[in-house]
Amino acid sequence: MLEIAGLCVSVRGEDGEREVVSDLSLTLKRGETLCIAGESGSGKSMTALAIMQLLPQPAARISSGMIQLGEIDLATLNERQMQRIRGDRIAMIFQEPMTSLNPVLSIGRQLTESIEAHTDLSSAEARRRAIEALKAVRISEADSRLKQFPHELSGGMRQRVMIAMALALKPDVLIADEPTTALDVTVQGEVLELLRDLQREHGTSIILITHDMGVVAEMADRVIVMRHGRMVEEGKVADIFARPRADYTRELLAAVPRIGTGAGRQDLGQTIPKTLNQVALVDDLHVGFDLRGGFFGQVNRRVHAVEGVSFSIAPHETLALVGESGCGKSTTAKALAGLVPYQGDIVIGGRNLSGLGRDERKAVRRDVQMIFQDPYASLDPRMRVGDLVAEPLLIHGIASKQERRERVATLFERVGLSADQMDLYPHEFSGGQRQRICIARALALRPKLIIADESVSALDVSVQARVLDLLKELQREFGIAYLFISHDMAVVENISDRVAVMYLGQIVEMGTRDQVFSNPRHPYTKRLIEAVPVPDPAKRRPRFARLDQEIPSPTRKIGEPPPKLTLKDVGNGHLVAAS
Amino acid sequence: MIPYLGRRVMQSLLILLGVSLITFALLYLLPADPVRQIAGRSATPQTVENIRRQLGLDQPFVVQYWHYLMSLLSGDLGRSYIQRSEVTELIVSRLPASLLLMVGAILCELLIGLTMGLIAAVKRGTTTDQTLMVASFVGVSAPQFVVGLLLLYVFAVRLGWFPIGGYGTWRHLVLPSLTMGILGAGWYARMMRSSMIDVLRQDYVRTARAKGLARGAILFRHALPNAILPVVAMIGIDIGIFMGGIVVVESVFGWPGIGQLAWQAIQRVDIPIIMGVTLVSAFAIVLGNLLADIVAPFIDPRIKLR
Amino acid sequence: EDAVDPNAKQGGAITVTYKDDVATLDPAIGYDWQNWSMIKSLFDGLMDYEPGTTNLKPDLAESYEIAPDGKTFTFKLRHGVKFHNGREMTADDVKYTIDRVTNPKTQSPGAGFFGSIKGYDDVAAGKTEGLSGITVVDPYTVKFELTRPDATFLHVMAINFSHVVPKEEVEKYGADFGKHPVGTGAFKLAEWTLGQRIVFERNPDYWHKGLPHLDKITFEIGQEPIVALLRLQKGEIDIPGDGIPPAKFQEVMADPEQKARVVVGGQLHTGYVTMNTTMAPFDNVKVRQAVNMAINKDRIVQLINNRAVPANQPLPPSMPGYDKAFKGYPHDVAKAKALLAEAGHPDGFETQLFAMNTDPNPRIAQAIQQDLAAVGIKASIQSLAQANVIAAGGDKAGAPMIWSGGMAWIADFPDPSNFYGPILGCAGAVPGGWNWSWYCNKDLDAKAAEADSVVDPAKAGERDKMWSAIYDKIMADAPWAPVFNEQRFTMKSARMGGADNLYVDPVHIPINYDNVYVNDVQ
Amino acid sequence: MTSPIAPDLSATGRLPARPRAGVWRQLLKRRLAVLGLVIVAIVLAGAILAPWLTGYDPNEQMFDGLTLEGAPLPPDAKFWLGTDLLGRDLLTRILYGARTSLIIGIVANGVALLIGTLVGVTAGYFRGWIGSVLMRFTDLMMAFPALLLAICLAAVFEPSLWIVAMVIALVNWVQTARVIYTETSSLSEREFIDAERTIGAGAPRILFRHILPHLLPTIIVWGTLGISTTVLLEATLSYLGIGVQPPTASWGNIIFENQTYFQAAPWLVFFPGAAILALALAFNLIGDALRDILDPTQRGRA
Ligand SMILES: Nc1ncnc2c1ncn2[C@@H]1O[C@H](COP(=O)(O)OP(=O)(O)OP(=O)(O)O)[C@@H](O)[C@H]1O
Ligand SMILES: Nc1ncnc2c1ncn2[C@@H]1O[C@H](COP(=O)(O)OP(=O)(O)OP(=O)(O)O)[C@@H](O)[C@H]1O
Ligand SMILES: [Mg+2]
Ligand SMILES: [Mg+2]
Repeated sequence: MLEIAGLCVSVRGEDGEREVVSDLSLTLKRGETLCIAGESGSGKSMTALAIMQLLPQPAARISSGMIQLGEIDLATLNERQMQRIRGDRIAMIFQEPMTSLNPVLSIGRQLTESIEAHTDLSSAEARRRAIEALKAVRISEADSRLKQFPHELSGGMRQRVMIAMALALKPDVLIADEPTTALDVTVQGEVLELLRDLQREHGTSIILITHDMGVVAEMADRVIVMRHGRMVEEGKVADIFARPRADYTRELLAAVPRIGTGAGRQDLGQTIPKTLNQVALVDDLHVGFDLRGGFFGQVNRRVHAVEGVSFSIAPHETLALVGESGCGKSTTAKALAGLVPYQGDIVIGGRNLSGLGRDERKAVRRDVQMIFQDPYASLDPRMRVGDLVAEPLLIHGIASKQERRERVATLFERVGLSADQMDLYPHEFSGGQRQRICIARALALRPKLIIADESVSALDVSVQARVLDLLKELQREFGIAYLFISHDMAVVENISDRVAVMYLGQIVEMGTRDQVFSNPRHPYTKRLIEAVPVPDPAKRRPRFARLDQEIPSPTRKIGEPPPKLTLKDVGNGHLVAAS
Repeated sequence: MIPYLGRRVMQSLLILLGVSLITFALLYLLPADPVRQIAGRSATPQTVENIRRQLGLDQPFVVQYWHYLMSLLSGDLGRSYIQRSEVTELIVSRLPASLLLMVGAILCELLIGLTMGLIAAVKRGTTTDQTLMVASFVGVSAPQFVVGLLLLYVFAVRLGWFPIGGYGTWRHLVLPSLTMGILGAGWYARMMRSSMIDVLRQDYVRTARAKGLARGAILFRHALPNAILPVVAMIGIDIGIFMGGIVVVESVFGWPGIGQLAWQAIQRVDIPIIMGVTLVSAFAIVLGNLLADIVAPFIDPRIKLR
Repeated sequence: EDAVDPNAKQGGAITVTYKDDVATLDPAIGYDWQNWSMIKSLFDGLMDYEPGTTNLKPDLAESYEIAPDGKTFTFKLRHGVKFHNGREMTADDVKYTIDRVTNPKTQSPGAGFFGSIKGYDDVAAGKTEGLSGITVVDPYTVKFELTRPDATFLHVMAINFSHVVPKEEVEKYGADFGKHPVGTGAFKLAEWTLGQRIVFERNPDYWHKGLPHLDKITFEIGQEPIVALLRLQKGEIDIPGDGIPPAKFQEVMADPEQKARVVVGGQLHTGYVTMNTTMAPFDNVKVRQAVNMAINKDRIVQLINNRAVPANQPLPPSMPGYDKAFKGYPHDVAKAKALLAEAGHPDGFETQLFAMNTDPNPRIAQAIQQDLAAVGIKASIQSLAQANVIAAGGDKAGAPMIWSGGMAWIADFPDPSNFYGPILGCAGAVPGGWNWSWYCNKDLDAKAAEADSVVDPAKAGERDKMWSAIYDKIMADAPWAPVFNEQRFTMKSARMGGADNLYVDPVHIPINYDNVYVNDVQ
Repeated sequence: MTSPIAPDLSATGRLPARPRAGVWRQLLKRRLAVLGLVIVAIVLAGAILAPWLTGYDPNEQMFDGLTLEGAPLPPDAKFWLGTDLLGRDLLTRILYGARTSLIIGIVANGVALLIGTLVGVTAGYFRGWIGSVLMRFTDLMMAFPALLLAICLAAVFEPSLWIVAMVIALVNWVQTARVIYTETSSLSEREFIDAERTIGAGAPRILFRHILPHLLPTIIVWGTLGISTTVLLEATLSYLGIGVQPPTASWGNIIFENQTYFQAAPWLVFFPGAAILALALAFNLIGDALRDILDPTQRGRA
């Protein structure tokens, strides 16, 4: 179907041209799923874009090689001829569902326009075809959805719309560039299931780009592993997993977190009793966001983001907070970090945050540091990273200028960066490096508690593994407690001592890692665990049951608070909400 | 929507009230005596005093403002000191011309400015881009009086394509709109360029290309509506700038709008007219901003009126 | 009745352009040069001037009689004069008109002109309505009794403020009468589109048979003078009401064809610099004389493209009473310096020169500034909007020197007294007055009153001499430095006909609408 | 994307101070920016050295500077750029006028920018009642005809260059404030600002070290566009008699005094107009370059 031979893509930079894809050859058969795996920056996306002839202009170009689709060599086509191929014969789904749809055009418009561009169908027929496509990706009420805009849909639905768009014209080849990286596990499961279904129905060939070996195991027929722009290994999925030949592949597979392998951690959860010297104690935390409306802009609705959450974290302990997108994890974290107003009690190091003066609060701030989800977004892009890491010291008036610099250098080395990188800017680092800068920054003040909000979700597995190791190491060394927020159950299983599962602003299950993972009681917890793809092609799961309804909204009218769940101890501190 | 409008209208009224108070106060402080303007050169001091009393200008500031406000509420803008006509009548007779010019000018500047910005963004970094950006600067820096007279001389006197000034048909409208538009076009071209460059970098533009859409569809259907939002917000500000330029352009082209009325009133300290025109222009600006805010959600559905 | 130009053709329409709006056409209120002559074509007064001259003649009055004491004027009215609404004008209308003008409620700026009529003070103070000094003897006779002999009274009867209005129409339109003028004049208002156009059409019932010649005059409003000239050159209009713009003057004068269509004439205008005689150092007459000698008038005239003649006294040359023999102060830098030294300012001094901000006034002010600098006077210029300059002038401590251009004196009527009272007499030297030099000479006030009591027309020459003497005396005190008398340059389209003096008529600016005609009809 | 890694630190073992002084050097590396700098330098030099550059006094009305009919002279060997309506040397007036115009274009415009930024940033960052009060006031000012305000202010104070500059600043800050406000509100929602808060950074620090640098591009754009608009606004004010008083020259008032003569004496409008344009363009070129240089993410782009 698609054949690539000797493809080289080069990018023009400051210091001349640089090849980012070198001498890549592959073939894709009809109805086959080919996964391209590899670390970040290895040229996966560039390969995909090269096939589509959508390389970023004017920086990148195909320097040699051919891309053959059937009889046509795509590399020789002009823009106009290429327009006819794109969408019609090769379709592509991009990494970011949030930004890949045009925010100002309705779903319907975006679906029908490519149909109209490639067929002679009347607009009514195009509309019908669009509805069909939406139904095919199992979007309910497809008819009325056509009128909606992307921001009115959840991330998972947006990605499904992207898939519908790609599939509406029944292309021969579908390229999906990390289609699920940005999604929740549950949604990821649904999307992958969908791709499989569609492939079965239409016999589409799929190139699936991912760094998640779980996804690879789940989906691929064949796998290509790339590194530094080159293919390091190619083979059947089972072979790759069972008998990796290249060192890099082995390394990659070793780094993959797997559920049920988190035994490496000492079981502190059960041994540490609830004492008064908890690092953090959260009791009946409520956070609501008022929505205004009405004639005078009065408050008439409230988002009940966090509804009566209680937990505590001891020194040396890692508490994981898991749950779907929008369930209130980040809001809980923000309340702890003092970023949103809240009701209830938060006690840090024995001091209740409410009722503290300005200076005391600043002092408490030293004890709680936060690492954000997106390391890039949380670093001021206009500051040098050395200054960023030194900033907490400066603010709290610690150390002289020279000392600060030396301390920062030490911190850099501690998190595995070199001190001479201090004068660079955030964008000059890779994602993993940036996350390490954030960690260095959080460590600068020697805090007692670090809140890590989805801190590793965006990283590729090898980097993720390194960051997780670092976190564990630091915990051993300094006794830091973590509040670890994630939706990746495998990661959670790997790092946490105790786990709290959140749903719609409330905790539905909480217990030690073993209690939650080996004996999940709440149906929602079960579902979360089930959704995690297993990185072993031999253990492909049965079909993943899709939820048909949307997640209920935490937004409610004023005076109608959501019902409060009560947690029941089912033994050894394993708390489960009655459902 | 309705509650939102209600709130905005209330805010707007407050703004208008503020404008009227400040204007009235400033005019009160102005070291020029309107009565002596009315009375003219041969009037005796007694005549001057008589007129002052008749107009109530001997009253304390607060009383004067109160009276003004009260008659304003009944829709009465007062009577011009010099022209002796109802200010409402004067403004109503001239407003259509100004509005027409405003529409023409805004169309012109959007047409010229957005096209220039669009081309420059698409051809970013090329000579075309640089030429267009220099041109936009010339537009911003050129005095309107000179631009107006040049256009008039070339296109009306020399080539005879358009009438030399006046008001009536669409042909009268072209040159004044163009003169007004050239200034704004420079601003819009720069704004459009940068916002378009930004949008063209976005993922959804790449998605559109991946769907195999034609270049035109991508530019106009996908990129333009996204890029135009900051421009729409600018139109509100623009009406304010427009009010400054209207004086010059209307006088060059003999355009019977409120700019000329305002100019004459300022020269002769004709306070009721100054007040009237100020309120009308403030109203236009407030309305422009309101419209820009109301239109925004239609262009970008993510925006909620709040 | 005057003879009508035998060459005149009947009919046709002309277009006149103006930049500024026409304010009001109510004769009791209209008081700028633009509506002044328009009102004259819509209304008539008891007296008027022969077209193109400053010679008084009876108009709505057929004849008049002045009592020997000069305090009673009796006018016999013309019969059969009709207002535009068809009603005949009578003596009651005359009385109503003057009562209305003097009534404070009318807010007429010209009320003061009627100060010599008996009962004026009571009316002005709002005590009564109606002047006791005006009597309607019979429908065609009206008698004015004055409190003092007033030689200017006939001129007063010729200014717009005394033009006769019909009571019923005034009452019908109230404050809007100025937008719906009804008079007895040669033209009547046909259309007024605010801000755009005013159209006059011929009054077919005009009492002066054979006048006016034109069927229609269209005034187009809001035209920049430069644009008006371009349109004139294209033949789209007939008279640019604001004249030839300075930027185009030389282009026009260099082209013989265009130059031939320019009519040049004098104007009852003087441009001058006032010096505040109550403010040091201008309280010293030597300083004021020095300023007079310092100013290079020829250079200033050159600056404005020779569109004026240098002046040496307050009165313009075409005004009765102008002293041809008077030489004034010569331009003499050395002498000026000497005078300054005598006055105790050998190194000059610093002062301010106020001027109005429209071209060419700032330029003239700068030329004066340079001339003053040459004798050591460092004057900084305050170029302000008209209203601000007037405000500064009316404040005793406001402005040391003012260049009068743009606000300068154009006479209300062609009489020497008109240049004295408000701008040089004690009456004007009050806060808010127009005597910006704050010059108050009681002696001269008395002499002026004496001259104005010479009512007998036969003694006009004698009276003019008295006025000449007054102005000579003023120049000795030098509260002013007269700079130039502006000339008028009226440009017309090729089809306009009529004697040249109709286009530079001293009391009709820009032209005498009633008497001009066009050549391209029939 | 990657730039050469920072200096060698093996020599002393101590960490060297980082290379900060690069802005100038980087500016000098860009051709267009150098062109802009050269133009600004020429204008500055012209303004400062004016007395030594020409043999004429800017206010001297020369007898041989006008024709007998009082017309200005076109450029020739004696008067390089011709003379004006008063017979003064135009070149000299433009050189001296640069002083006024630089003060207006840089100081007045700068103050306007400062006020606008201050108001916009404060309102955008603090929100709450301070924000509403400031923004309602901005709305009010925006609805207020700027020219009228300028006239009244200038009439109440005695006109002088500095008053004029202040008046211009007082009417010109509004648009900037609006734009900065919008941008600041979206900036303060960004995650890195939250991150700053969690490490205990106070408002001044966040505003000055983190928000302001991000506003720079906008400030630069409005600043450069403001140069020509303020210079021309000064001219309009002069025209109304409330600008700098004659005979002080400014580029704007040279144009306005002479604009009706654009046909009879085009040099009187062309040369000062070209000067304004050149100055505005020069600042724009420098601003564009600065924007790129100060934005680390743009490093290495052409
Ligand atoms: N617009 C661009 N200009 C210059 N270099 C680029 C550009 N886009 C990508 N690159 C470089 O090309 C190389 C390959 O990038 P590519 O996006 O293909 O990586 P990837 O394998 O998809 O990584 P990821 O998993 O992070 O998406 C990287 O080194 C990257 O720095
Ligand atoms: N500033 C805010 N105003 C209104 N609603 C908000 C605000 N911040 C968060 N919310 C709402 O509160 C709820 C909880 O949000 P939160 O960010 O805590 O979710 P999360 O569990 O962190 O999800 P994710 O996994 O997507 O980060 C969501 O419904 C969100 O829309
Ligand atoms: Mg990629
Ligand atoms: Mg979150």
